[in-house]
Amino acid sequence: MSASNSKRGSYFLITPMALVFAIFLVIPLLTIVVVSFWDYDEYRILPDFILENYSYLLGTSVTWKIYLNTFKYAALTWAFTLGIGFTVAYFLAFHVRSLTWQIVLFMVCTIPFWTSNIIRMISWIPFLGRNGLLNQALMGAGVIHEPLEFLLFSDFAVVLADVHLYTLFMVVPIFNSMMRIDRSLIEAARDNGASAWATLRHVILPLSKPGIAIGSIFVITVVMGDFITVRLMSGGQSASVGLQISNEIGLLQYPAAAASAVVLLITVLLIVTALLRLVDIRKEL
Amino acid sequence: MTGNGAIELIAVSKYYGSTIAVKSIDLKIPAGAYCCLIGPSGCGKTTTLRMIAGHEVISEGDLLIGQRNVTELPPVKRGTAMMFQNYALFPHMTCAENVAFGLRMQGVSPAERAERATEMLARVHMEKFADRKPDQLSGGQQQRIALARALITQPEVLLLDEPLSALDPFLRARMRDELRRLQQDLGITFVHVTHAQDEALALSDMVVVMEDGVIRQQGSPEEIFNRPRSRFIANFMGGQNIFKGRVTRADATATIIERGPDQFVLPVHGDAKTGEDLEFTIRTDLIGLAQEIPAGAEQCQIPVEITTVEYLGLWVRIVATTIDGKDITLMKTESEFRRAPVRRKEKFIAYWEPEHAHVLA
Amino acid sequence: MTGNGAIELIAVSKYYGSTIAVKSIDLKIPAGAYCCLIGPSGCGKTTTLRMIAGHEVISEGDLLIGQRNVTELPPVKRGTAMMFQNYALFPHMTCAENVAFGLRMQGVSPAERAERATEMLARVHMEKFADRKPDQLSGGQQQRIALARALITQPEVLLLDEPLSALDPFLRARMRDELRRLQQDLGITFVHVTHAQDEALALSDMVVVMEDGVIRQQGSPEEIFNRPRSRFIANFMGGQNIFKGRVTRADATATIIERGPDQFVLPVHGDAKTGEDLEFTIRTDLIGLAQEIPAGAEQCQIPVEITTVEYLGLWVRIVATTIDGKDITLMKTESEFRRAPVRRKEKFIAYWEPEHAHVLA
Amino acid sequence: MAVTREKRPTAFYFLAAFFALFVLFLYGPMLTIFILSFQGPNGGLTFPMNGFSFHWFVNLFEQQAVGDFGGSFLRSLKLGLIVMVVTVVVSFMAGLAFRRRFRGDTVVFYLAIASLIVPSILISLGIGLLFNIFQLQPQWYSSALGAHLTWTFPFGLLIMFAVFNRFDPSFEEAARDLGASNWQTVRHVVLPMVAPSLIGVAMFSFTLSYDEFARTLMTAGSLNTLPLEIYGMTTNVTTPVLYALGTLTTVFSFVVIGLAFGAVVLLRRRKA
Amino acid sequence: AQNIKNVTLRQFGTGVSNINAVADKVKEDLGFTLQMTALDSDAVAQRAVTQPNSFDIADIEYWICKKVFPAGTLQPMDTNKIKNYDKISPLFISGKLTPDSKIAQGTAPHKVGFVEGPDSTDFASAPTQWMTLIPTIYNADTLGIRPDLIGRPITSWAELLNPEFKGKASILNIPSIGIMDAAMVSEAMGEITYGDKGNMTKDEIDQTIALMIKAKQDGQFRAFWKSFDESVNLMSSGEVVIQSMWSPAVAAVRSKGIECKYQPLKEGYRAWGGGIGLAKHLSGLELEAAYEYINWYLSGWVGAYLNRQGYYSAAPETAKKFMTEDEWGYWMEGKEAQGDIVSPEGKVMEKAGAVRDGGSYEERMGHVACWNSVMDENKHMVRKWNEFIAA
Ligand SMILES: Nc1ncnc2c1ncn2[C@@H]1O[C@H](COP(=O)(O)OP(=O)(O)OP(=O)(O)O)[C@@H](O)[C@H]1O
Ligand SMILES: Nc1ncnc2c1ncn2[C@@H]1O[C@H](COP(=O)(O)OP(=O)(O)OP(=O)(O)O)[C@@H](O)[C@H]1O
Ligand SMILES: [Mg+2]
Ligand SMILES: [Mg+2]
Repeated sequence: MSASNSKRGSYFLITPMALVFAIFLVIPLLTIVVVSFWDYDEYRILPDFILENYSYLLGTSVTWKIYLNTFKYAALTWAFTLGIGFTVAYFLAFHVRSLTWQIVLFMVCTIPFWTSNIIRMISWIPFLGRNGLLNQALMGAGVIHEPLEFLLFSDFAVVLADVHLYTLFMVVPIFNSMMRIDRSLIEAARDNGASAWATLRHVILPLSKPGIAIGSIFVITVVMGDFITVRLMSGGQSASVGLQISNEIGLLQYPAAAASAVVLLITVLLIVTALLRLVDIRKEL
Repeated sequence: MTGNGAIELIAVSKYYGSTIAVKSIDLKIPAGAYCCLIGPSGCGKTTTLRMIAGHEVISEGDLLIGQRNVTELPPVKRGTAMMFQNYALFPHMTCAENVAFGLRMQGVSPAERAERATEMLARVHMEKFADRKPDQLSGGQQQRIALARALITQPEVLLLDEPLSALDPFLRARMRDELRRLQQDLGITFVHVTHAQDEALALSDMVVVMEDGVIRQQGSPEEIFNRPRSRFIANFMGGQNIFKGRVTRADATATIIERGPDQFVLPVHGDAKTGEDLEFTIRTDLIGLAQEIPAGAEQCQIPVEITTVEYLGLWVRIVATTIDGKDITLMKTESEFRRAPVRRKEKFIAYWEPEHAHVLA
Repeated sequence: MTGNGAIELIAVSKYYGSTIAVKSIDLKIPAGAYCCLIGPSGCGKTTTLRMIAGHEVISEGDLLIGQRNVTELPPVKRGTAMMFQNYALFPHMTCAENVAFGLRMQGVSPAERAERATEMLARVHMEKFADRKPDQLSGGQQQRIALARALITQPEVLLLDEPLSALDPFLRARMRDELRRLQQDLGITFVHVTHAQDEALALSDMVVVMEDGVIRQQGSPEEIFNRPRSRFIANFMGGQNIFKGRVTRADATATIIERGPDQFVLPVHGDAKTGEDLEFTIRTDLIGLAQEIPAGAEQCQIPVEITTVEYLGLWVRIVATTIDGKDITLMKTESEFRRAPVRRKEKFIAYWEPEHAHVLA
Repeated sequence: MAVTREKRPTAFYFLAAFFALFVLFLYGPMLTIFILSFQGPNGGLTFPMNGFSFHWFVNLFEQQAVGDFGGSFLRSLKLGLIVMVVTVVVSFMAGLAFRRRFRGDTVVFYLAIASLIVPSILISLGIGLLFNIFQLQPQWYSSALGAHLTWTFPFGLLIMFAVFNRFDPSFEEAARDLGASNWQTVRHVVLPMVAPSLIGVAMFSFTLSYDEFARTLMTAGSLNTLPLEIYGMTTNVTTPVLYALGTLTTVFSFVVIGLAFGAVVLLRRRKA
Repeated sequence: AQNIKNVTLRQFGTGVSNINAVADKVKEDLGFTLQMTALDSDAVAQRAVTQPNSFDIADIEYWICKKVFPAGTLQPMDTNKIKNYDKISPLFISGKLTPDSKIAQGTAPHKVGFVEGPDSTDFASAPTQWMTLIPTIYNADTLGIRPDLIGRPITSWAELLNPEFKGKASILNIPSIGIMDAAMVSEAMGEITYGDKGNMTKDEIDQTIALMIKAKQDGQFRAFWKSFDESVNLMSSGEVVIQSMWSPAVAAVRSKGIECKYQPLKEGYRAWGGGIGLAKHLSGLELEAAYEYINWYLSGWVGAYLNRQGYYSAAPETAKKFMTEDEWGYWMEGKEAQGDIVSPEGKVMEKAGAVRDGGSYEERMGHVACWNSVMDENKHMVRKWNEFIAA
């Protein structure tokens, strides 16, 4: 029961987790950093110290285009998931009154997530294609005469699939935050003459911030690093940072991939650090 | 600040699905009164208060505030303001912002808002804390901010749900004084829910005792404390010993009841009928202890043995047990007790004056 | 159950990092005593109790229980048992399982365990609830289970952290009676932390008042209540008015102090020196009100105006203000008050008997 | 009267409609999968329908022309279960550790956060490179397991934080007071009390692992997990058997969740 | 070998030839177990280089071999141990289908088919005893079109960038292969002339990519494809009407009842070939089993199987024994089918009377303009290609 004893207990308890992080997170990331300075040829990576990977990466306009494109996806996806996620969470938290119904509706939202992400993604293809369900329905209804081409293999399709895949990750933390708002605060606002809208704006929104921040961190990091969605939904026509890395990996250009990875990592960390300023995750749980 | 704060509940009921929280209650609270709702947990106090505030839909019946039927109006249109049990201060706003919130909702300009909020903060002696967030304040300070926030919209009626229950005894007494002073200054109606008897007695012009969604008794504090209408109220308000017996004589000169070997004489009571059971109470501080039956107390005495003597500072609480095992509580001031101390296991005659016996209706 | 329950703290301190929660306190609690620790929030009561229990490491000093130095022993080896403020009943176990838990940890066979748990449940009149889960019990019932669980390991010392604070006033009074009865039956030492003055006064043989991690005064309830050693204790225990003045005469026959235009005579007090400031207290129930200065009270009176009259059932609390704005509180029993009612704004002479003045050390 | 007064605000209906649309959005594409999984034996991955049959459901359980469906499924299942068990145990331990402050606690905490936000493909790349450089053979039960754990641990830890933030330490003190050893306290008191949350951690980590693609990509070694296999199939298989798989998993999860929910409702009713 | 049945060999490759039916047949004929893992072509190259111990047999393409073999993860095979060595098509030995054929540009298989010695990683300029890959499968690719949606003859690679097909064209997004298709198109359009399409200069690469970027920005492409099935899906769903395509993919589209043509073009074909190589670590019994597998592979059953899918077998003669005359006539000789042509799984692929697009084996493999390849400027090419994708 002495202090040092209990400390030792803590170290014993944390060791497995710390070890896993050390071996499978820290060392690999360090490896990436190291390898990003290596050279490579068609089939090998060559230990070295060169800056060529970075100088090419940061020097070519492609990188900037790709980053711009990735930010575009991240920003659009973030905006839509936030808008939809917030609305859905608000509905579930404040307009569904019984806990049972909340659980049921929540489940309804969760079930699709048990189906493989990839299957869920490719299921859009027959839906949105030139001869897909949507176009046929629209043409059948006489709304359009030519199939809408922008529906598939386009930025629209990428953002749509991202929103489809990740909105729930926004709903959950926001819902969690909202459920922790003391109901009497809402009543106090009403008592002070706040309309439903003003209550939302001045009370619920600020108090949902932690959830919004957590959801945003999640969505943004996932989209920043995504490559499958972009590849499948843009028909390979668009690029994202993740896709670039994955292509480079595919072409065995590990050092180039590592350099891209380091830049991506720094970018994501910057974004997340900015978001974390808004919320103390450890306290908000 | 005229008589707009009068409240009238007419056959108001509240159902939650199939459970009935409040059963068709009628209640008139005069403008400018301090009214306390009291009752055991779950009796419907909060529900009643929230129906007045407009935070709970009235299932049946009507609610009038200052002669207007406000049954269907939203909270802000009722001229009421509520102070919540946990204060419900917005944690993301400073005290000043909290207080100014109502004005902001009314679209008052920032400058005027700030000014009026500062004034109101000064009124509750919190101007120094204007820029703090609520979680940087103590319970008592939070409470004052909550008060200020409720008052800034100049309501006719202030509704308070257990405003003092989270405070320690000292702060409670101090806040009690402040509440009363404030109410006298503002002259508006206060409706205050509490489960503490002393609070209700100390503060109110009018006490309303509820049980099971129904009002059991309403009246001035003295009335409720000294003349409880039922065993429940006597028990609930405390300070009373309750006896039960069978009426052996009931006429215009006396009511006499019998309890085991003892006979008690009670004040004349119209409704008493011979052969019926009747309950009466005697205040704990109005029972004396003597070695012998005092003269004239033959029919209002009972032999007892002391079982507990509890020192409470100003009071000493004595529990004495009758031969048939009934506990009687006696309160003696410390001075009285010091003059005639008693100890555990000692035997006495407990006695009282016939006019101190109060028959339960 | 001999004298093994005596507790002695020798220069015990507790640091949390750089904050000092308990500062080198010395305390002897005789075996079989009922000791209450009382003090304002954050004064170190819980910390002290938990150090005795062994749930908090003692930073400095020694702890003896029944002559054994147990400073470094784990809770179970100290012969203490603790009852937690929120009872800490294991929610996933039935009452019987909760009570039997200690035996299970000792490896007692299931059959014996069940038997002894049933016995213990019977002792606290909870045998009917053996198979319920804690969340199906009321607060008072939970408390009894917690007691039973603590007692089953037959401790020499029972430690209780605010055991009654979660209960409503009635249940609190009842549980108080039960605690006292139990302690008298078992004859073991009880150490009880509370922040309620009445509880401490009512229950204990020995009251320990703490402030800022230090023991300010210890003694019998009467001693603490009637003869507080400092302004803090007088304020904290309540029931006292505190006056302050400058000593103008201090000799073997009288101590006289001056406060504005008034002079007060105090009991002889050895330490008083002319020209020094001195504080004294007068119990709220020992101050009288009169129209004229009563004979012999020329030097223990002060003119006042009534500012608050608060009805408290058995008592009436009167606040009166002196000319220089000091509030004096007077408690009158309801009967006394009825005999001589006073009203707001009326002017009186407040007076007391010189021997009732108590000089603060 | 009672009924008419309990009106819902108009916003409710708008929001409910929005919610309905959202659900439709979630399920809409699943619907196309659902329909297409009933393609005729000659049907393709896209519309138009080419007949109607259960061919692809039957086919799902037969050997495919390419790939090893059953094997990868079993592998994913095994990996998911291992990840689940390890995550539950390790997160629980870490949760216990974090109840006290110790040197380095913030480091581990920020590692966990980092682990959550580092894009999956980087973890995959890093571990792949690491194994490559050290001439180690990536395997689903070593490198992929590690990669998955870096994904599930943060969630496990955060859930444990949430749990222990609300866990009253007096329960443990009570146990210790009654003579329980540290281990007994955990075993008899803490564990049963946090068990529901641990089940949550278990389900969560299993799902995360079972569906993880990017982190497995370079770490799975020679044998594919199910998502890799499915991804491989999207590039190698021309048949709606994939859709049959999607339909089947969705129906399966509906049934599981339905049963679980039913059980909870039933239990609650019986208790009441 | 008495206990060869206990051997398990792990083979990986693209889905094209990593067919479970082959493994089943191996078990049946040879008795040991062949474990198949199908991956996309990137993953194949990656695994071949980075995870040499994760496989025993690599099923890779020749242009990948050019990258992989020097990495030293494979061991060359002794041609003396290969029974049907002489039955292997001369394309893989000398590079000439017939003695008078011209050797096509690019990484022709024979250029990387041999090394100097058993431990060498240097490719030999002429056949030696040490073979890097045993050829298994190859084909000549061209544009696939939807004649029903185009409605006019297509004769040149240049048509891929014809604005007429704006938003309905597609190209293969594997840089090493895609650049070839792009080069075929550029050359056909007369925009660029190449020294060697299989080994372009930086300048040629830049020009080619510039042309493609312009087309992309003008909205020429609907999507890019990376795998067999993507091309099939794009075509059969009507998203795309013209794209570079593989022969069996065309067959797959047709088997869904959708018109699709494997269009021979005047500029010739772009060819590719695959083969199986042995992992360095193989030895003893396993190595023995591997040789047995190779010999079996060349002995005809697999050849016939692959032929029936529309690929070509490395040893056509042996395959012939496992095919009906009608099948041989349809697939290899460009003759009209007498009866229905069925796929290996037994599905009808072509009705009687059909003629194979592009004609006979000689017709097709004799008109190869270029092989898939890895260039000296590979790094530069890949970077430019990425620019194209990101544009
Ligand atoms: N939202 C609700 N749904 C269902 N029943 C409710 C709801 N709110 C209150 N009740 C029930 O209505 C009755 C009255 O509740 P109310 O909160 O008014 O009691 P209270 O007198 O304020 O009690 P307390 O002193 O415990 O606060 C209780 O039986 C309670 O269970
Ligand atoms: N774990 C801890 N870490 C740091 N400081 C602590 C800790 N526990 C208690 N303290 C500090 O020690 C002092 C004494 O705390 P303790 O809990 O003993 O007070 P208490 O008298 O029981 O108060 P209360 O009536 O509020 O329960 C307080 O100032 C408190 O802030
Ligand atoms: Mg209430
Ligand atoms: Mg405490």
